[in-house]
Amino acid sequence: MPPRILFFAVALLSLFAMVPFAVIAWVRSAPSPGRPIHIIQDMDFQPRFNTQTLNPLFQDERAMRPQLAGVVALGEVGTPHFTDGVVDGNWAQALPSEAPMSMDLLERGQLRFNIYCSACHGYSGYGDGIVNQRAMDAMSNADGPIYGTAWVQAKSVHDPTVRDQSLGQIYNTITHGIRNMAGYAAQIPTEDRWAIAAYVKALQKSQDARLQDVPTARTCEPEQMSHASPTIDLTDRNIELGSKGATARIACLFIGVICLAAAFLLVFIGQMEWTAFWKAWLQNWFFILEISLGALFFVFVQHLTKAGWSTAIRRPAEVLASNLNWLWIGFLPFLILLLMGKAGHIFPWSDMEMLAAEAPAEAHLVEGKRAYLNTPFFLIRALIYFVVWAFFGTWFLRASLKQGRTDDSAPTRLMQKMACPAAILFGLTITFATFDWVMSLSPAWFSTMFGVYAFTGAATCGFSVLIITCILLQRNGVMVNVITREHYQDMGKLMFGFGMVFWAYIGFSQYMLIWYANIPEETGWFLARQLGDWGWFSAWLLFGHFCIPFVFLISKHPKRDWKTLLFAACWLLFFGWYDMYWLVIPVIPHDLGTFETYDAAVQAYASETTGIGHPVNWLLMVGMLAIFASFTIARLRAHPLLCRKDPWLKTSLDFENF
Amino acid sequence: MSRFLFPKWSNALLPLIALVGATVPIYVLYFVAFGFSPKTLEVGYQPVQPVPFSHALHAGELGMDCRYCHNTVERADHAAIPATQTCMNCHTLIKPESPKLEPVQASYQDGLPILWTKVHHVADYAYFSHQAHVNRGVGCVSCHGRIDQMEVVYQSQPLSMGWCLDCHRNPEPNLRPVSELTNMSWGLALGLEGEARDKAEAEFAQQRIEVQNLYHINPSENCSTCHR
Amino acid sequence: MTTMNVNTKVRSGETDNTQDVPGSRAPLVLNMNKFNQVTQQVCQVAEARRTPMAWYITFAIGLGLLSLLGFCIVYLIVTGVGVWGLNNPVMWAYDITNFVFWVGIGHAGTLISAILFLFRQKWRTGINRFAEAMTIFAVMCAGIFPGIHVGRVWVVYWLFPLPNQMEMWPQFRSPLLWDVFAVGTYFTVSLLFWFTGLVPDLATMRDRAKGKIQQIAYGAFSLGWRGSNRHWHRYERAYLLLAALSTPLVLSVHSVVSFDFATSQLPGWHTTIFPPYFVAGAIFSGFAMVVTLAIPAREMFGLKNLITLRHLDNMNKVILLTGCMVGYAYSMEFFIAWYSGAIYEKFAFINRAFGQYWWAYFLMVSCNVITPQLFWFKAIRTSIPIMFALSLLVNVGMWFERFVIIVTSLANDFLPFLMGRVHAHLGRHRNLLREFRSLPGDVHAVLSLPPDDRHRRSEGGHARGGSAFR
Amino acid sequence: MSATTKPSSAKASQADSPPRSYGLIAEFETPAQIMKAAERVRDSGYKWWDCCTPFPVHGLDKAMGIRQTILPIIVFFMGMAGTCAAFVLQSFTNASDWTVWAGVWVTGYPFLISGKPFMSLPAFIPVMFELTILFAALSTFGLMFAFNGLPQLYHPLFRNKRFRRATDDRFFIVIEARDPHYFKARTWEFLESLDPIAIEEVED
Repeated sequence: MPPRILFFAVALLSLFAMVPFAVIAWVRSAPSPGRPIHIIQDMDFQPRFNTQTLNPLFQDERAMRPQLAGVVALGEVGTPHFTDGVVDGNWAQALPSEAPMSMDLLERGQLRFNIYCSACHGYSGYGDGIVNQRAMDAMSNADGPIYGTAWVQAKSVHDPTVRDQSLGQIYNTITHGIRNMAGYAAQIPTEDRWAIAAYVKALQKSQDARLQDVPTARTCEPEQMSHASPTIDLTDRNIELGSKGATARIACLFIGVICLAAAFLLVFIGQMEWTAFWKAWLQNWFFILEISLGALFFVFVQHLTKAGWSTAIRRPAEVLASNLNWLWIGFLPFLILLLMGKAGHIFPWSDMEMLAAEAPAEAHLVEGKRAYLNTPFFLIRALIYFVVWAFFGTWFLRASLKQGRTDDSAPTRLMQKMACPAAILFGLTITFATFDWVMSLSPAWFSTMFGVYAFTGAATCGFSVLIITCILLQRNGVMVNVITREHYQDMGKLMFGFGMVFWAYIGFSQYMLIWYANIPEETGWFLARQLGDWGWFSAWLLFGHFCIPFVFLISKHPKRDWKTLLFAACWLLFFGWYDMYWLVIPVIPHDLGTFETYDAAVQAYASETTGIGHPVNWLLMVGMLAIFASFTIARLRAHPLLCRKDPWLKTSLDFENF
Repeated sequence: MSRFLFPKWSNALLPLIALVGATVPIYVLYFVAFGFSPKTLEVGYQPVQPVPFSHALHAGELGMDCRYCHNTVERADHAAIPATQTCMNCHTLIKPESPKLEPVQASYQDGLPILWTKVHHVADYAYFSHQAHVNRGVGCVSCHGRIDQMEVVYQSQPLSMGWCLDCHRNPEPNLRPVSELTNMSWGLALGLEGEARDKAEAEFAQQRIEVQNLYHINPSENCSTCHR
Repeated sequence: MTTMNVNTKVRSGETDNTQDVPGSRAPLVLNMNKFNQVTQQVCQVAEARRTPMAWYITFAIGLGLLSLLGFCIVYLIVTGVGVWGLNNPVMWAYDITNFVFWVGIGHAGTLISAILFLFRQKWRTGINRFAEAMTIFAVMCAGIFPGIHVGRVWVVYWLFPLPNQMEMWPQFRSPLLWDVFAVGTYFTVSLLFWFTGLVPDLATMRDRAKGKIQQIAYGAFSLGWRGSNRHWHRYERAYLLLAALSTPLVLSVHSVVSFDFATSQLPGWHTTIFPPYFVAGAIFSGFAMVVTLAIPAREMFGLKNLITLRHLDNMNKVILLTGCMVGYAYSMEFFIAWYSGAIYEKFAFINRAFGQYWWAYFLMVSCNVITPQLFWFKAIRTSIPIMFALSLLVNVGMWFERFVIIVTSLANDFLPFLMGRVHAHLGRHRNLLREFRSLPGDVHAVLSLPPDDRHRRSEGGHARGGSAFR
Repeated sequence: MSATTKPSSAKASQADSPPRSYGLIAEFETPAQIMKAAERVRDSGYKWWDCCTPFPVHGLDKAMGIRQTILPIIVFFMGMAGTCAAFVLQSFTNASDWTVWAGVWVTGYPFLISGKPFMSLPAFIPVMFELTILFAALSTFGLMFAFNGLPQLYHPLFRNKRFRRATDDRFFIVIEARDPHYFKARTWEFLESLDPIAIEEVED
């Protein structure tokens, strides 16, 4: 048991805790002459002279200087009629032109009269105001001291001597006072004094008027006011495909050729524009390229980090990456189009005359980039990318195959060394290839992050295809117990981390920064992806590529079960393709800058369609994937599926996630 | 070798510490929320003035209009403290020899102003304009309270930014016909009971809406409205 | 727990365990074959009766500098933020530079703790504890700067969404407020992560402690940890979860810091690569700082068997990698500045390299991109003096990176009148000019701001209420 | 829930009565030994028992038969709660003019800054992310220690001198006296069969 004193201490503490609140309640309940406490003082009392404050500079210490006697303030000089109530030496009979008669004037006069005059003169002007009454009472009241009260009954304005006074004279009285009455010039502005004078006249009339004097329209004033009110066997049997997959390879090739042929046919018979077809071709080819690039990234990163766990699954990745030595074929149509000078509708910079005719402003911008965006340099760069990719894609596979034939660890060391230049060249080539083949589709647009975004796409496509490949291999009875759920979990993590989370991070950062700065030359690219059906398309990209798979894959269990992981990988692969569609197909409308508002642009492009439903898109996707699969199966059959003599193999086979 | 062992009851003490640890932040929050609020620190300030001027007498009993003395309120941002002259409009004759009036008389003689103590202080970085409010039907009573019942004036409202915003967000309850600006009891339906009271209140509500519509009152909540 | 094996050899007093034999991991703890030896080695730092003299010396230097900081802060608060030489158009310079620098340093700790944990990089355990502690202190250092930069430190709680008499709320669309949440969350999570990792070790200290005070203190802070495996089970899950949570958090913190700049429209700041670029830079500078601290620490406290050459070698590889990433970002910025076709963007970058702050830019590039390239050579990666010097250079370079980004982008405004009208006002503002010229930051703009007539006019409007006194 | 979390307060009140036995501890030297021993204890049907090790021994969970903790699931939902909290906070304060009770009455204040919409979702995401992490991390930390019944500064095991090496280099199996299968002599015999370095009794 805790010592008893603890209980007392706690009870006492609780009691004391109530004190501050009691003090607060007490302070709130009663006024006090204590100065208010300002906790944060800054700028609350500024070192300046406010209205009616002290300024020790002057003898009378007033910050506001009084007007000098006989001085008229600028802009307050008026006619003698207005300022003095005198016309030609006589009291004015009428209102001055500065304060013409109106109902408003009389109403104002009434209000002013009630404020300033009624205290003595009474609301009706009979001299029976409350001050008057009190003063009279004070004089006659013996209950209290009189303190020298010498009140004289206030004048009734209905007294004949006053009733007969002219307007000017009444004005003068108000201004300067008369007998015991003080002047009100300091308290009441000139206009208001005139208004009071006018009201006094009206008051006099009212108390001495008959019904017929009142205009019929004024007898009753029905004012209508409007009531408007206002979302794990390492024998050949297990690690070589052997005869397996021969049919699949042929079938894939067959499907691929059929699909591509069908796509061409559809375009030939006019179901699609050639420009649209070549853009769709670009999209699908770049998609296949990203799969291989993602696989290449996987391979060199394992060497770069001297990873042990991944050895069991590295061969399929090496094979996927080795496809880079033939994927350049998909670029040939563009080579031909560019050489023929007919790529203007795909790469607008390749035909400056056409661009200048269609969009002079954009052409002007692109003109400055001609040193980079020109056909010869474009083709030279493409050649460099293909050479680099084909070299590393095949080199790592060959080095790994060499390691499989020797007990020496030299090839492993060499691969580790080679991973360094591979990483650097990979980073640069994927960046500039994306700039060239995707970013330059809208040649005026630019984003520094675009290369990194393309890398995340490669990660998405590469890792998901690697997972699919491994699962399909195991489904065909090879690699049994070599690839375990531990490897799947790790591949799932990589797909989750790089293909989804990192993708979302890069994508969000790029979007948010452009959205936030809202610079016209940048926002157009995203606007084109928000207009019409593209808005929904983009929303689906966000949910399909990130939100839904995030919730699905965050737990380790779906990553460890091949069925769920296969589903997730297919899903993400599809969205990798979808992402490419989103990158390549939309075109920034040339007239975007002319819309006054975002809503107007949305209205004008409300009918914009994405064309995703067009069969050519799907035929190209299935066709290219099938051909890619066919080549991949061929290579998988040609080589062992495991590097049997890799020094890290044991680590990988024993690997277990903690 | 002896080794320090925590006593058994220390385990029972831990939940207590957790409880205190959870309570203290809440306690501090509430203490700050209530204790540092202008409603505590500012409201109720009632300085002693150099002249024992009674608003209850002049504005209440005598029913003199506020603007008789604070005559600039409709034309200027500042509601002027009256000049000594204004007092002397009447007090040359009424109780001129009263000891309470001595400072006033002295001021009248030597021309030096009476140093009144400012009660209602809006921070210098906030620009408040009396004319903008008064001419749109915001009555005196809304910010100054029942001056007509105060023998010595005290601050009845917090004059905090949040308090300003409450009205700027929902001005209607503080609107009245401009003619009733200085009427401290307008809208109260005093002395009425039952149906008559409901009827009067409905009428006040109606008039408030009318004023809102008449002046298109849609107060701004932008920073620069007050801080400029 | 491995004794000396093929992977190690002794070289000039240092046990070199950086030899790579593919298929086997080099030992991360040297010259030990019993669990107890590790405990002994780790605990002797705190249990030692005599603190190394070098510690006292460095502590005295640190304390002296800390007092100087305290004095400077008081001076700044009393005088105003102008003591930094802030003026239009350079409205923030040293404060935000230091903030970003320290937040960046702070990234290494959590990165080593969390990301390397997730990547199963076991070598992290030699350095993670003091890297985490470094993170906590670095984030505290970082927190000073926005605090004093606001000018009115006493109302700094306005940064938080608290109900208040103003009925005002923070402006959540501002990146500066995201900083508050990002850095606040980062500090909290780093602290939790550090403490969670510390609890079982504190229990070890408790069970070894001789003094009563130590027994009470370690006893209280170890929370009664007794190594129950039922506890270890949840503990390990929680540690993994914290690592998984910290990883994206680390990325987000410096991304949010980069948003402070990149959301603007200012050329040189508005670049979409800023978030990953800042994160790479942060890891870069953070690891450099860990190397800077690890080298004296292992000397001073005799931790060479725990913080081995391999640890340092690995850290230097991370520095090399992130240095290359930073270099990539620098070049992308330049390329896109040209590619964008925007003259202001082009100017901003040409000015950055060849303008009035060219020296800062070349200091930054040489320290951050060129110097780390030396780490391609293993001899350099395993040479203690050289890596120590390089880590210092990297930190200098990274400080200048922030300085370059912030100051050069701001110092040259883009309004044409800034150029044309400077001289017209020279006479009138001669004294001002003399005063400002001595300060970092370009002041041309100040001198050419037209006098604002509007204020005077509005003051005139109040005059009419002025006749209340007799 | 852990079997060793709380000595009930009813027991605590009998502090003056003669010391009761808390249970028996058996000391082992290597992780491999304790692993084997743990499997035996698990299979012999004891429920109120535990292993105390200086570092987490990989595979001991399985050897002891500990079920997976639900901690990650709770943390996931706490993280989601953080996301929602941040969204509500931001949209309430910056994009609504509602008045709600949050300890005191508070009102949202939509005000226009740099032409951004009041409900600026892209700008709200960073804070939503940060609060997700903050809520998840705080609940991970808090719940892990809470589920473990920590802090618990006093524990009978701390009375034992041998047990002090549980945080250094020795591995212990603890069988508590409250286990229905616990009979001191029989349990002692059982523990001896596990081949430990030492067996001792711990008083409560």
